[in-house]
Amino acid sequence: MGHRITTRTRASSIAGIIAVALIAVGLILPAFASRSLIQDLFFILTMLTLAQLWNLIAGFGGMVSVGQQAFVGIGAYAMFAGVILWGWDPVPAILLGGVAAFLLAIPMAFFAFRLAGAYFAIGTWVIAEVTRLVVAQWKTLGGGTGTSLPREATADIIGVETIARLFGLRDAAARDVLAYWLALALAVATLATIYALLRSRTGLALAAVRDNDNAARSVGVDAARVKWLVFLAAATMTGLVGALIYVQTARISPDAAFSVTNWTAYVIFIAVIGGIGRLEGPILGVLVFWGLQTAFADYGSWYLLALGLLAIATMLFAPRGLWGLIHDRTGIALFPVQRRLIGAKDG
Amino acid sequence: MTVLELTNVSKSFGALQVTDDVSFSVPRGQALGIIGPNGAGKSTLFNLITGNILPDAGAITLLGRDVTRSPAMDRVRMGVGRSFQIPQPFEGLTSFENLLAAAAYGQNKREAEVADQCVAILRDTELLPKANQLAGTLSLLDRKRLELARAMATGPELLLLDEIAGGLTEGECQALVATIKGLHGRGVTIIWIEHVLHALNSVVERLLVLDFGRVIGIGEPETIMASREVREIYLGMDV
Amino acid sequence: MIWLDVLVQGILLGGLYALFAAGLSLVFGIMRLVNLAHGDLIVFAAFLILVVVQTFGFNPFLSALIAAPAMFAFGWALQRFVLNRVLGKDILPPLLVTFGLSVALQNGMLEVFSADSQRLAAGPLESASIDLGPVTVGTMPLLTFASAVLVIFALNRIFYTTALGRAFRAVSDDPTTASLMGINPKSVFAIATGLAMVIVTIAALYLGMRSNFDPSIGPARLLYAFQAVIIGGLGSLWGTLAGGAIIGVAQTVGAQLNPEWQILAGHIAFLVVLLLRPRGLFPRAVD
Amino acid sequence: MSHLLSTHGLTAQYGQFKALFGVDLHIDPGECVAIIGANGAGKSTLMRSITGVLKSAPEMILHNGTPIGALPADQILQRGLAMVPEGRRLFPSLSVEENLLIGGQIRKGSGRWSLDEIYALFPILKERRHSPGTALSGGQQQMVAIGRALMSNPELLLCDEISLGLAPVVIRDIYAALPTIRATGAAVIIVEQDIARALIVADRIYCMMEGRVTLTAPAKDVSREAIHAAYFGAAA
Repeated sequence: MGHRITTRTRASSIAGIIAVALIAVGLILPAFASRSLIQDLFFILTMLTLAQLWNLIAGFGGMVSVGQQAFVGIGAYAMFAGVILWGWDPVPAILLGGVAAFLLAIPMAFFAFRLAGAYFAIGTWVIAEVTRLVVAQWKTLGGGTGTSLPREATADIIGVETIARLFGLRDAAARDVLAYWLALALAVATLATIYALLRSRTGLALAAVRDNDNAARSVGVDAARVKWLVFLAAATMTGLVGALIYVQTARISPDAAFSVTNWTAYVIFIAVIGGIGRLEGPILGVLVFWGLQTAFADYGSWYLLALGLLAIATMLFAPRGLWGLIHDRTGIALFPVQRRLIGAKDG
Repeated sequence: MTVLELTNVSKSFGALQVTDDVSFSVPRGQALGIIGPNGAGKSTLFNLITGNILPDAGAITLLGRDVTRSPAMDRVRMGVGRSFQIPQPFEGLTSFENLLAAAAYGQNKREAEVADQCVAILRDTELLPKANQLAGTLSLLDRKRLELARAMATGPELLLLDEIAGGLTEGECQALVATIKGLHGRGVTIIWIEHVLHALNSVVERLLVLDFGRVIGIGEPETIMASREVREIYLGMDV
Repeated sequence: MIWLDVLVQGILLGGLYALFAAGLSLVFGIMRLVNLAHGDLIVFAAFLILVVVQTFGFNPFLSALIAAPAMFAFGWALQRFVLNRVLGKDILPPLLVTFGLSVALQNGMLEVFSADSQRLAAGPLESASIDLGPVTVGTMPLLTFASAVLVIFALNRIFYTTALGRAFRAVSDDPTTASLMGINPKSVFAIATGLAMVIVTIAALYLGMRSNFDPSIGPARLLYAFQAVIIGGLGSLWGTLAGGAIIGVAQTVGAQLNPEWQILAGHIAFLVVLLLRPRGLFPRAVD
Repeated sequence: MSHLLSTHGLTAQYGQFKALFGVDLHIDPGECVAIIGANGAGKSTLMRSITGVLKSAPEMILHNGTPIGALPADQILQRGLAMVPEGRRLFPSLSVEENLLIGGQIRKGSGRWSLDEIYALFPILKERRHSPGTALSGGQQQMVAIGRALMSNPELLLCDEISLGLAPVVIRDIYAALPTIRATGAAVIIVEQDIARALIVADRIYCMMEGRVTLTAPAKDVSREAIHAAYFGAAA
């Protein structure tokens, strides 16, 4: 028929090339970078991944969760359980985190989906609290005070020795490198998965449900199924990230692992400031957030107060975030999902 | 063969009886028009047929299967396509993507399998030049066209059209009528609610009059339009 | 006999939760806004009362009387200048704004008042109790519960017998048509949030007199309030009291079994109700 | 001398969609004007623009010569323009009496209308005053909607499609109240699809098609042919 369908734009082609280059640089970076830069990048990558996942369910799916800390926490604790109770190596134990978060997401979705609109948000929060309180009863993992990964488990994590030899690093620094690589892999995989999802048939369904639930059902979209799918997928990935973060931290407590500030508030601010409902948003947002964090974190509560006010101001004056402003001015989309019809003749 | 059959269907919202013991059936390939004053329960009737709301009493049969309690989604996949009276496009998607979503899910196929169909429908409904435009930015006429196009994209056996010609100019209306006639010619069963009578009567073979949720007449358009009761209730005067 | 005591204590504790919930319910009922900073606003009001107590040496009740108009003004302004601007079809902006407010308030209070626990000293009232035959109940819990009943009764009177209440209901039904009656929905929203903040002040008074508080405890109060609203059924103020009582009883029963289970038991009771009666115990017929 | 109400090149749009293209009309004190036209002609949009539900440029709508196009709906009502909205839109949480009271809650105006006078005009409403407004029949609901608008004692009453969905006999009952309403000196704009009815009650008519006024004439000497042409366009 002489037409074709594409989502590519010139900006996206360039972005694709840059992305591949960045990933390549990211992979070999530990050979040159200082330990503190690697640690910073680990922080940026894990926060970015968490923000992308929240953005997926809230920005693209319209499900505003304030309970993401449940998945981070349960993921981290599952990893600890694998290491401490069953003697797993911490790295494969990260997978347990994904499984645990998936299992927790099922009852959470079941309960929270019963709550209409905005009450969904508090529903997720309640389940996160329940999970925290239950985990705090788990005495073998330190109960309310928490515990650390045993020294012998962290000492011989698969691959650390190789990395140490390769880059001539101490074990502790080599562990950071390993964690960084895993974070990079997770961030890239998350971004790629979400991008692929949005470009798939399910992505269309998700957009349709978000725009008009009723009309979506009238063209045959199973709105509930789409929401379940996305919610469970995002929860699983969030659990993996949580487990990874605590492999690096090596010390856990219920209050820290289930912290609403660290794992949900920050994550929401990143997405809001960068731009909700676009893949570019959290990327921009996490850079701004990291910059603010580096510059002002010493101010403690004042910094958090300002961050809260900044999020409010963004919602009031630029509800689609920084990337929204850029997109409106330039029309650039680095990760376009729009299916454009090219070259179809009229008549 | 009967595509749709309603038997003693009733529905009320609180004290308001919006559908009152409605029974009729539509044979395959027929075009049925529904007329009646605003508030007569026409759109509610559509919502009952599509499963967006469930009846209090009575039965609805679609292609020989009882669907009285089936969810809307199942009925779409059985072949019921609908347009909304007030257009409800997916505003964040382009026209083309609106059709892709409808075709992929309504027919349960992959996007690539339905893309050509969607292009053809866009061409038929004169939306092709606006294929890549966000639906939220379309004009009323184009939104109406998109309603029709999206319903067509679901691959319907039975197409329900709700006031698709209202608010259009004569020329626009004629183009729309031609599109609907084309569909009808291909054997699609059509039920069409419309106030623009000359458009309606140029397509349909049978006319149903609804007032206060009741069927007060069904038959050939000429007979129905000639009925004194219909004239008084619906037109209010001799036009 | 111990269980009767646990039951009574639980119900009375529910009065406090109903006070937390009433403001949340009022605001949601009128403008479908869920304020994620509700708990932090309660804590904020408690600090405000504390400041008045410390500055003027008044007792907490009188101090609350002074704090209440200030909180009304704060709520009015918050709605007028911030929340009204983000209310709309999309639920995301108001949720995120109130979430930002929650974080900002918590940290602002932390900076100003430090993380130290505080308490509103109520003198001999704190330990006073009344002997009711089989059980002895504390005067303070009883007073809290009575206040909750009074607040809900007053709110119902406002809702169903005053012109303001009529405007509340009309705006809640259909803001556009209400504006055709000369009512400015945004002003009504602002008054409603102001009123909610007065209730928040009352809740804060009892919170501060009955237990220690610090800037971090807001979110937990939000959750109790939310659970009481959902258990009671959206839009039912008396239902909120029942919802509060259910959580209260679950908590005291849980605490009786194991002190560590107190909070958890309340949450579980909520989930059980949500499982069995997703629309709450007393759902509104319409809507 | 300025009119009670006039529009000047009034335009309106919903998002990208233009619904009115430069509408000029006016009404003087005590007058009754009917606006007729097919579905989608822009009649309701016109009503929504005048009453401030849709915003316009200030000078597009003048009330006694003062620009009011940009005022919100609540301030329009306070200037003495009250509307009976399409579909009646009673408040479901309010009883019949409360629905009436809320109409005069902000502006009482000075004039004849009070709760008692409304009950005198529509006696059935007094019997049913404690029922929820939505429990009434369509015709009774329409009476509440009219009474509600009258409670502010408006100078100008705008009635949007008050006969829609009602049986002819009920419509007659409702229109029977119109002379009483006009006797208070209020001007009335009615939007009506029933042309015959419009011609009987109005002093002047405006006919609209596709967002424009296509005909304006005194009701008593307009021809059916002229209406037909204005209603359906030249092509019909």
